[in-house]
Amino acid sequence: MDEADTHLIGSRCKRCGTYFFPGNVTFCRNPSCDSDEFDAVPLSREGTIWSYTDAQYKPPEPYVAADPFEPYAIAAVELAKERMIILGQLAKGVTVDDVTTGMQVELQLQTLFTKDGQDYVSWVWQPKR
Amino acid sequence: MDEADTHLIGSRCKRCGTYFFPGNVTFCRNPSCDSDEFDAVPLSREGTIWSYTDAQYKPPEPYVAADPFEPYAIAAVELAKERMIILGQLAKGVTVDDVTTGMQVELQLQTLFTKDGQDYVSWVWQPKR
Amino acid sequence: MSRDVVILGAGMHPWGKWGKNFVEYGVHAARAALKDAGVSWQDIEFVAGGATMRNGYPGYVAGATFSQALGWQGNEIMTCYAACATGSQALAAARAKIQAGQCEVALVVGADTTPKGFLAPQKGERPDDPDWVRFRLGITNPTYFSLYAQRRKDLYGATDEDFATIKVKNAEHGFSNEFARYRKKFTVEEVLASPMVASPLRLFEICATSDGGAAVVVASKEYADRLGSQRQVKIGGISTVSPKFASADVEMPDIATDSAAASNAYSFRASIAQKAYEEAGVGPEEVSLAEVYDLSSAMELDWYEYIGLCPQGDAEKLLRDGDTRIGGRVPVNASGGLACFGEAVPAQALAQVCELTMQLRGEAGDRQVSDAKVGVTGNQGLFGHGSSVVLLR
Amino acid sequence: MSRDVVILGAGMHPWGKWGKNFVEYGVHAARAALKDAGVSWQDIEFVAGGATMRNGYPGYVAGATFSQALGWQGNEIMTCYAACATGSQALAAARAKIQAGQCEVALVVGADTTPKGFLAPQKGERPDDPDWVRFRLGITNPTYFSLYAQRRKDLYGATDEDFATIKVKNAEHGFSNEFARYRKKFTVEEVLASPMVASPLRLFEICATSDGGAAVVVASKEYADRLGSQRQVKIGGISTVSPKFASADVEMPDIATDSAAASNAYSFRASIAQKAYEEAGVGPEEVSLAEVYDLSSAMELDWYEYIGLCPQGDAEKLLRDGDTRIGGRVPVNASGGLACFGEAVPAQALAQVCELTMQLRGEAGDRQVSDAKVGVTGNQGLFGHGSSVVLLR
Ligand SMILES: [Zn+2]
Ligand SMILES: [Zn+2]
Repeated sequence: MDEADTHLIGSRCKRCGTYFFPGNVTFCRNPSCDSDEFDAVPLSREGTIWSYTDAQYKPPEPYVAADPFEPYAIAAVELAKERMIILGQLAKGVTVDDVTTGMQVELQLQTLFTKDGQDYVSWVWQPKR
Repeated sequence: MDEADTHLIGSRCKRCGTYFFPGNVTFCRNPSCDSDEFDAVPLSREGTIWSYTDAQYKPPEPYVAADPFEPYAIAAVELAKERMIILGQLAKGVTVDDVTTGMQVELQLQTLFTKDGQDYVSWVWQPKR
Repeated sequence: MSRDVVILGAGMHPWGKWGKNFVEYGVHAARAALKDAGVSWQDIEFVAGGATMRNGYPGYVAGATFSQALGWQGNEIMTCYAACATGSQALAAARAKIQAGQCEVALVVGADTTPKGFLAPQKGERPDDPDWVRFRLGITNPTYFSLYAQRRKDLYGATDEDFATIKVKNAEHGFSNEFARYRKKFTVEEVLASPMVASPLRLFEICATSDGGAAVVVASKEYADRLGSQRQVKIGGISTVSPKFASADVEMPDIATDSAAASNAYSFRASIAQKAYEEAGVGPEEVSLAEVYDLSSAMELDWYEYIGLCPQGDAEKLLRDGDTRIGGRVPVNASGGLACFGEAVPAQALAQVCELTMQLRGEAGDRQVSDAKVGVTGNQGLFGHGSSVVLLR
Repeated sequence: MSRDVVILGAGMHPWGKWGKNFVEYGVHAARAALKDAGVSWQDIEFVAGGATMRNGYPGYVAGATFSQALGWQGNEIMTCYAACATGSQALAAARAKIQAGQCEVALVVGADTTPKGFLAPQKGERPDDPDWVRFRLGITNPTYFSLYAQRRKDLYGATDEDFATIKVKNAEHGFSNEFARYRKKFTVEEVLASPMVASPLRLFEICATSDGGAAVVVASKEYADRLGSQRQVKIGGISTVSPKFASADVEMPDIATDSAAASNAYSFRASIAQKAYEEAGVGPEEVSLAEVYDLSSAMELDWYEYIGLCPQGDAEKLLRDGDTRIGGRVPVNASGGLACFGEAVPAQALAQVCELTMQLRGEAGDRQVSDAKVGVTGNQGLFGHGSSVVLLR
């Protein structure tokens, strides 16, 4: 993740062009490619909602939940260029009633939780206005 | 283990008479017997050394070693009636030079280690005089 | 080409939360299967055990552990693990062993003891482990179930009532099943009144984890005939295929699908049963009944399509027409499914096979599907595992 | 009865302590085996992976993990675990799959990453777990090795020099093996000067644990012939038998043997190779070379007898006569054995098969055994697992 540009960093196979996220791959997983060289690349910061849901109960550790627990919404978002779906929370305040399948969203950074004085930041999806 | 009589307690299948040590079995392991009922029985307190060795290096946990570490000897002892071999340390002070294969030994109780003020007692084999 | 392999006997330990060691469930199921088959333990030449990863070393070597508990007798052993497909993989190993001519009769066993509550990942920070990462992001198993459920609502017009109807149907099916853990009937209203877990799925629509054990005795047809068995069920086909890259399914525990930027996209789940049908030489239109993985109520609808009972998008119609109820055209989860069992990972795929065996023999009692001739199972789990078994009367 | 199955290719990742993920070793070995076989990954129809229990979920489902790393392509998958016999069990699964006519060509892979130092049991008080109990009593792996070594001294007149001679022999054998971890020659004096670990065995006589990976490509003979392969090695037999009750062997991690009070006593270890010989239709007198589990130097002597190279009690004579050196009548551990490799559990039984494959092809370089026609492996591990593979040129 890159704080300034707010895009996810994946990796891309130098030989066949397949994207990977998370980017920490050792071997290209395309069966017709045996490359093990990758470039770190930014992934599209906009996509289309493939589906969505929420979490009404507190998940177990290692999730660090707000106290009291606040439900949050989750979306699976399809990136056009990469032809892949990436999961993530929807931005704080967005509920399942605010989104639909096919809606356009863009990436934002959000502090998921603070622990020992440190902010843990992750990507979230924000519906486009 | 029984402190007074100094014998190991195993279990014995009520149907076929097979012995088990440790005695905590659920099913009889004799393939021609499908019993699941056992009696707790004392095992022979004398046997014959099948083989022996020692430990010259400190084993990993959960072994609780004396500090500094004291090597100890170990014997595999054949019980005639039960037709089984049981492993255990040789009594404190007995070394591999003091025993041979075929020697008669008998059971003793010995404090293996003390932890949090509690004595952990186990069986050891003592050569018969 | 190869000789026929049949199921000679099936046995189970009832599902539940009994708090016993998994070995007890496995041995109970194995003895029941042996008795049902009329085969003595000492005649078994090969044991394939499904591993459990929650029970220490004895679980890693379940094939050996069950063999020792039944009594070492020199049979060959194997232990398999394939998440939810474990039981089918063990069954496939036993079938291959028999078809290869290396043995005539084999025992397949799976059993598990599960902890209470949420299935959480192991402790410790493991940013390289996708299972850890998704929990860190707040993505639990129900998240995946609900993403598929919501997509059905938006694309195919599924309703919350449809999802609840599946729970009601399966609860009705499993009500008289002595091996099921939950035997209680529900109304659609009761299901819809249960707390929302992950929209649109509710508490009563999400599968629990259970203890349980299942076993089958399999043999060459020649062996079964020599034994005079009149209750043989033939194994038509078994599929334990892996996905094809790029796999387009959103799968636990991944936070992203494969990228199809340089490859074609494939649906893994839709490919699983296809291979089993091909091996069996039957098509989905010939299926009398199916046991599929209703990890959630809504997921059963996806499975109607994955196993070819209807085209994509038509599952709701199949359900609403009552086709998948007992008495309907092609009953699904006559056992009660995961809704009534709860999942016991290494036993579950075998439990599906046990149910089909009872049904194809006409021994399923109150939940008997009439004139059952062809049965199919479907299941799918973590890390590219899935399986399907086709059984024939 | 069944059709022949051959080894088309073998590949390994060098043993060592490389600190990498086990998947890297497995993929390296798999690609080497595919290249050696002249088979493309996409042609592989079945992958049998040996599980590793030390590497989290990816290790439990190694067959899937290796398949994903090589690229999902819809092949069938299986993951096996059988302690030290894991590799042979996976090989047996692939052979059965081919003999059953379900596929023509398969890949078998095992790989492991091991922690440094002693192999200790998992944390926590587990008085029901025999592996925990024996450590609590101070009974470690070398204890078992040394009980057998001492018994050989007392019963058959083995000497400390005999034990050291085996280490010297195997170090000499493995000196030129590019896959071995330890490539250093020793003298008997040097071995005898190493610290005593568990009388009568010394530090240089006890096997270490290593990282490593091994893989083989197996195929039907028809497939290999169509491919035009001139370097086929036939799988004559594979044994993955379990013990017979009452098992009279003192086995890790047990603190007692089975009681033979109501049964006959059997030696498990002596029974393992017998089945592989029977399948292969050859006897020990036809063996050209063997790879056996020298977990300790002394244990190699036991294996001479277990695999039938000599009657019980004659192993010392075989060694002293130089019969088991390269150049002798029946070289044992021409690879260097565990003495030079250290054990990488799910890869080790496959590494034995890889060595025999190279030897039977005449491609073993400086350590080539002349006129090698019949090879046998032997290994044995925890919880009733053992295996033996017979390969034929
Ligand atoms: Zn690539
Ligand atoms: Zn008994």
